[in-house]
Amino acid sequence: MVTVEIKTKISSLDERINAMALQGESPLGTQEYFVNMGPQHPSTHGVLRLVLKLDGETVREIIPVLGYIHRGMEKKAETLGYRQQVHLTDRLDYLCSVMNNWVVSAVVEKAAKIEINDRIQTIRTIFAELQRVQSHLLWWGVFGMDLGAFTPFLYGFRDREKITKIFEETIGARLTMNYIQPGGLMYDIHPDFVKDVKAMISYMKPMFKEYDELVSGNIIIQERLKNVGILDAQSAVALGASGPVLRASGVAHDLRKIKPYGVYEKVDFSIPIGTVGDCWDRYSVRMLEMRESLKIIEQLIDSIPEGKHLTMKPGAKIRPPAGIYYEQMETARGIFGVFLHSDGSEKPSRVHYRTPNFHNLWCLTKIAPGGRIGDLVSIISSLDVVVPDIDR
Amino acid sequence: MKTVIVARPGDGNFVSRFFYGVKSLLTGMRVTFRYLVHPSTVVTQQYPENRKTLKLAERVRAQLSFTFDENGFHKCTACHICEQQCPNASIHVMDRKPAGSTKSELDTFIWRLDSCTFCNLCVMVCPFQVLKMNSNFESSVYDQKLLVYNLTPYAGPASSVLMKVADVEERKKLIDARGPYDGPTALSGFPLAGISKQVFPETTQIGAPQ
Amino acid sequence: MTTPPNDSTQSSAPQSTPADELKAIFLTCLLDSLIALDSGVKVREDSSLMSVKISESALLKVMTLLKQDSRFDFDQLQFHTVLDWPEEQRMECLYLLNSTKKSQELLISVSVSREKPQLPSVSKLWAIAEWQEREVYDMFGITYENHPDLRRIFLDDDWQGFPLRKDYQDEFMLRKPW
Amino acid sequence: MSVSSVSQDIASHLGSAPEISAAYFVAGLLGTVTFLTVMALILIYAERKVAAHFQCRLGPMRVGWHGLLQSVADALKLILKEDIVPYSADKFLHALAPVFAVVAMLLSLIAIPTSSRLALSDSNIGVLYISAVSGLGVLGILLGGWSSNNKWSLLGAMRAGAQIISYELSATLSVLVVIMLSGSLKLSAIIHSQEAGWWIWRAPGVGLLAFLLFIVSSTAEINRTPFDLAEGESELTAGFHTEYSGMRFAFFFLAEYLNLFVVSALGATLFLGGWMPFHIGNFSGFNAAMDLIPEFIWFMGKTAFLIFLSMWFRWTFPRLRVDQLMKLEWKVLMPIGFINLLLAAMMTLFGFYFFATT
Repeated sequence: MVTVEIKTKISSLDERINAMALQGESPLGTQEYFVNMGPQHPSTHGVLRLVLKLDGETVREIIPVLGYIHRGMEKKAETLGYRQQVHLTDRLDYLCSVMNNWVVSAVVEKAAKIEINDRIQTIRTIFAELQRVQSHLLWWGVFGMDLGAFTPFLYGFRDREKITKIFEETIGARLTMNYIQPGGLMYDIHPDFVKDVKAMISYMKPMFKEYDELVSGNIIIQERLKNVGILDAQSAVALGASGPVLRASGVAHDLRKIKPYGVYEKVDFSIPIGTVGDCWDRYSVRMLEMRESLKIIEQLIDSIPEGKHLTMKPGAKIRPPAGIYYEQMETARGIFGVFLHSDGSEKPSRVHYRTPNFHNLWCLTKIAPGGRIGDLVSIISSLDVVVPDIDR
Repeated sequence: MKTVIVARPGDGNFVSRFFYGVKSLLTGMRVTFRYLVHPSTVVTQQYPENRKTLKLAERVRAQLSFTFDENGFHKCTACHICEQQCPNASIHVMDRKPAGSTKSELDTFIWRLDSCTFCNLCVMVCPFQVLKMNSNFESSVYDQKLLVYNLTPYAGPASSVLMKVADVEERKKLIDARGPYDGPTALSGFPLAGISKQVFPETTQIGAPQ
Repeated sequence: MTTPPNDSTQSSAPQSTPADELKAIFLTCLLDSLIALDSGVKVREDSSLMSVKISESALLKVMTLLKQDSRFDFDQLQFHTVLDWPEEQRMECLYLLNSTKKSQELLISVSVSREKPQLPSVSKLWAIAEWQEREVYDMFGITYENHPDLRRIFLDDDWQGFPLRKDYQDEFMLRKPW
Repeated sequence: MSVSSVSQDIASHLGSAPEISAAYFVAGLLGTVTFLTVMALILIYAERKVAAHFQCRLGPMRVGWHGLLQSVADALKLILKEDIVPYSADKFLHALAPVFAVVAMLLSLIAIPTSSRLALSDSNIGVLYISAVSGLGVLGILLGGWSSNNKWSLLGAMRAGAQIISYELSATLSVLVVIMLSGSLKLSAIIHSQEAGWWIWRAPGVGLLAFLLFIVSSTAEINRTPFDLAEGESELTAGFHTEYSGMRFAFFFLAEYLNLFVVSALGATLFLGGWMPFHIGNFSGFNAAMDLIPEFIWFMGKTAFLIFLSMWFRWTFPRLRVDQLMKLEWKVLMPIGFINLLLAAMMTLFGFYFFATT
């Protein structure tokens, strides 16, 4: 292979924007123009900034500008011990905090060779699936709101509250859980946990029909989502998408099946996949995933094995041997991985988070051009980005 | 791998789509109408009015607090484990050595709510179960300085030491009252001004700029 | 230079599961193909992942092979990050490759000097590398040849220094008091 | 309202001197403005309460009994708020735009008769006048969006302009049906023509279709969900009034709800018989019983029903996309409107509608 001699030019955002030439005058005398979408825009879900090149209503090019909520998590992680790592990940994808906790705990357990029992694994799985439903419910509500229907937002939050109540009872927190610890769980489950989860499942099941009546079946929703933002299977893989975004494109890639962790091997569930990879597929994949998650919880909730909820002393020192460790799991938004480099001391020498939203957002720049502003909003919403997870 | 392929809305011809559309709109309206005519489905809680009936789960983490025994003494031995486990440096255990004693005892237990992330690690690691999280979540104030709490009303040894002293008057001599923490506090940045002299050695000086 | 890659794996064959054996076969096959491209290929031992050290000059060739050869078919770049070794005056760039078809993972590690780190960009092979390389540039200051749009991704354009390097100092850094 | 309108009414009955009549007119106008402002406040309160109960919430509960005074409190807040004008905005037009929006609505309302004796101005060309004057409202929106010197505002304004002008067509087509059936542009005459039965069902099929067309296109004309593209909050932050605050924002808000009221009142007048009580053919006993309910209540009741319908739409449906909006108008509503108009013309020609003899 011939090495090309061109040296890298390091540019700034201004240079990048100026380099996007505005296409010349059309016969009508119109011209393309730039608009800043965000960082304070209602549908960029936080502090994501998109520099849009528009032609009337049509989006021509998108430059995402990241970093408005960059907190230097990876640097901070180097100053903290292995036990304290966990609570940092609550603040990445705050809607999947339990799942994020699990990944960090799993990688620390792998590094320090901490054994955990079946009870812990089962409870972790149940919580992860509860969190998946909870996260998708919030997404569903916000999705409705982004498309202009405000009512699903409140229905979504109302039903999400049922799960949040369960979390509050067992964990004591509603958003930043810090529940799963290296070596087990912070608390054992609440005595009412099983009862409450069952009540939640029997409440949720009829609700899906209502969601379908209110949103999925609605002609306006269908027309706005169908064939919008198509991401085909090949580019979804190439662009590094994961989670529901990848599966909606027709790639059956789910770590829960491919490399089962927790007790996913023992339960029977199926992976919803799409065919076209448009917003509608991403929408329906998530809607079906919620039902599948409830199925998983139903299978596990009656047979939580007995055992301790923490296999080591909460204050015990963790000193993994030097080396590289990596663990990844399927969160509600895709693959969340934690890369850990230990030098044998009490603190990791390097931590890197492979976050799903960073990769999924990248798809936006490829699929949104050509659509309207309204399409852009539904695409961002269907990718389900959580900005702190992108910026870290 | 077991997979399900998601359903896609029918393409249909224009007329059938049109009538499907009208029907779907009416179905949606039926859902919302059902909620309108059933006031029992309202889930709103009117917060300040329902304070008396508001029940939070017992594990809710909203404020760090001390547990005291029936005599009003705590069991803290100023072992600093919670301080070391705190990922945000929100806890400052200030200890003192009474004259003629080699064992240090708790002087002031400072907890900074403004930098706490409620990770609960301090509660988990406390060897004497002194710390606990309570559900008193109404802690907003107008001045950030007021978010620096002193959790103990007195400075003195742990209850195990105190209770060995039989005489009540003698016991009282061992402890000194401590009010709310009123030491100087930096509003931003780290460490707390004022405390740093006592607790933090020079090594805590912020690294020199590049 | 070329270490026999999987002595240990083969010696412990009786205890290993079929999956482990497959992995060993895969690694042998992989190393055979890589040695043809780069004589400095080594297996990185202290890793929970299957990981291979290659030399800087062979990076693009190796990556192209791994992406395009149907035996390996690594169609996703999971992450790209760097380990900083200030004492050894080098930085170790890590690429985690993932194959969605074969559900196989491979960590590629390349060492570059700390003074003027430069690597060829792999964004032609995996589009997502464009952002991952921007992040690494932002945090570690490694520049990439032929990168389409190399600029800082999270920090301001006029930020001084590269924060994730071990010797980075800054007045806002949190230091624990003990 | 009643005081002013009654005074005007009396003046016209007495046939008094023109200067006295002018004084009455001014008084009437002021009274109408006050009434409408109160009306808008009530509507805002109603919208919030209805929306809340659609969404399993309680809505405003704190100011007054069940939040009755909430909109008053909001209005006071908006009056007291600092009025921020962007540095590079066109100051004069920026200030003028909200006034345009409100005045257009106020003007169109004076033509609507609220009972057989209460009408501020029962013009010969009432329907034409209303559709002409309410079209001025879009000028306020366009001015506001353009003068703010904000791209989002401009986008919203341009969307609103295109949308209102397009949907004006099908709205007018559906109104034409009623004009054709009743044979008059005068609103009181239209109401009187519905003595035997409201047009929505008196003209079989045609009336209902025209009513549905009117509902859809008027919802689009007043920029309410599912046609709220001009201010679509998730797309354009706030659309044409992004750069407005305080009193001027309140004016836009007021105009929006007045608009809702005007459109619903017009719909009630044209299709539901306005202040005309519910009559069934020649059942004189039933009709007499219905006549006992005051005409004003009938009018307000019908208007309230249409307003509720609009709120129901708003809190159930998502928003259309901008190209779908245009497609709906030009490919669906317009053809249907034309066919409907043709049917209505034939119906009128052959006298083929219910109770034609009465």
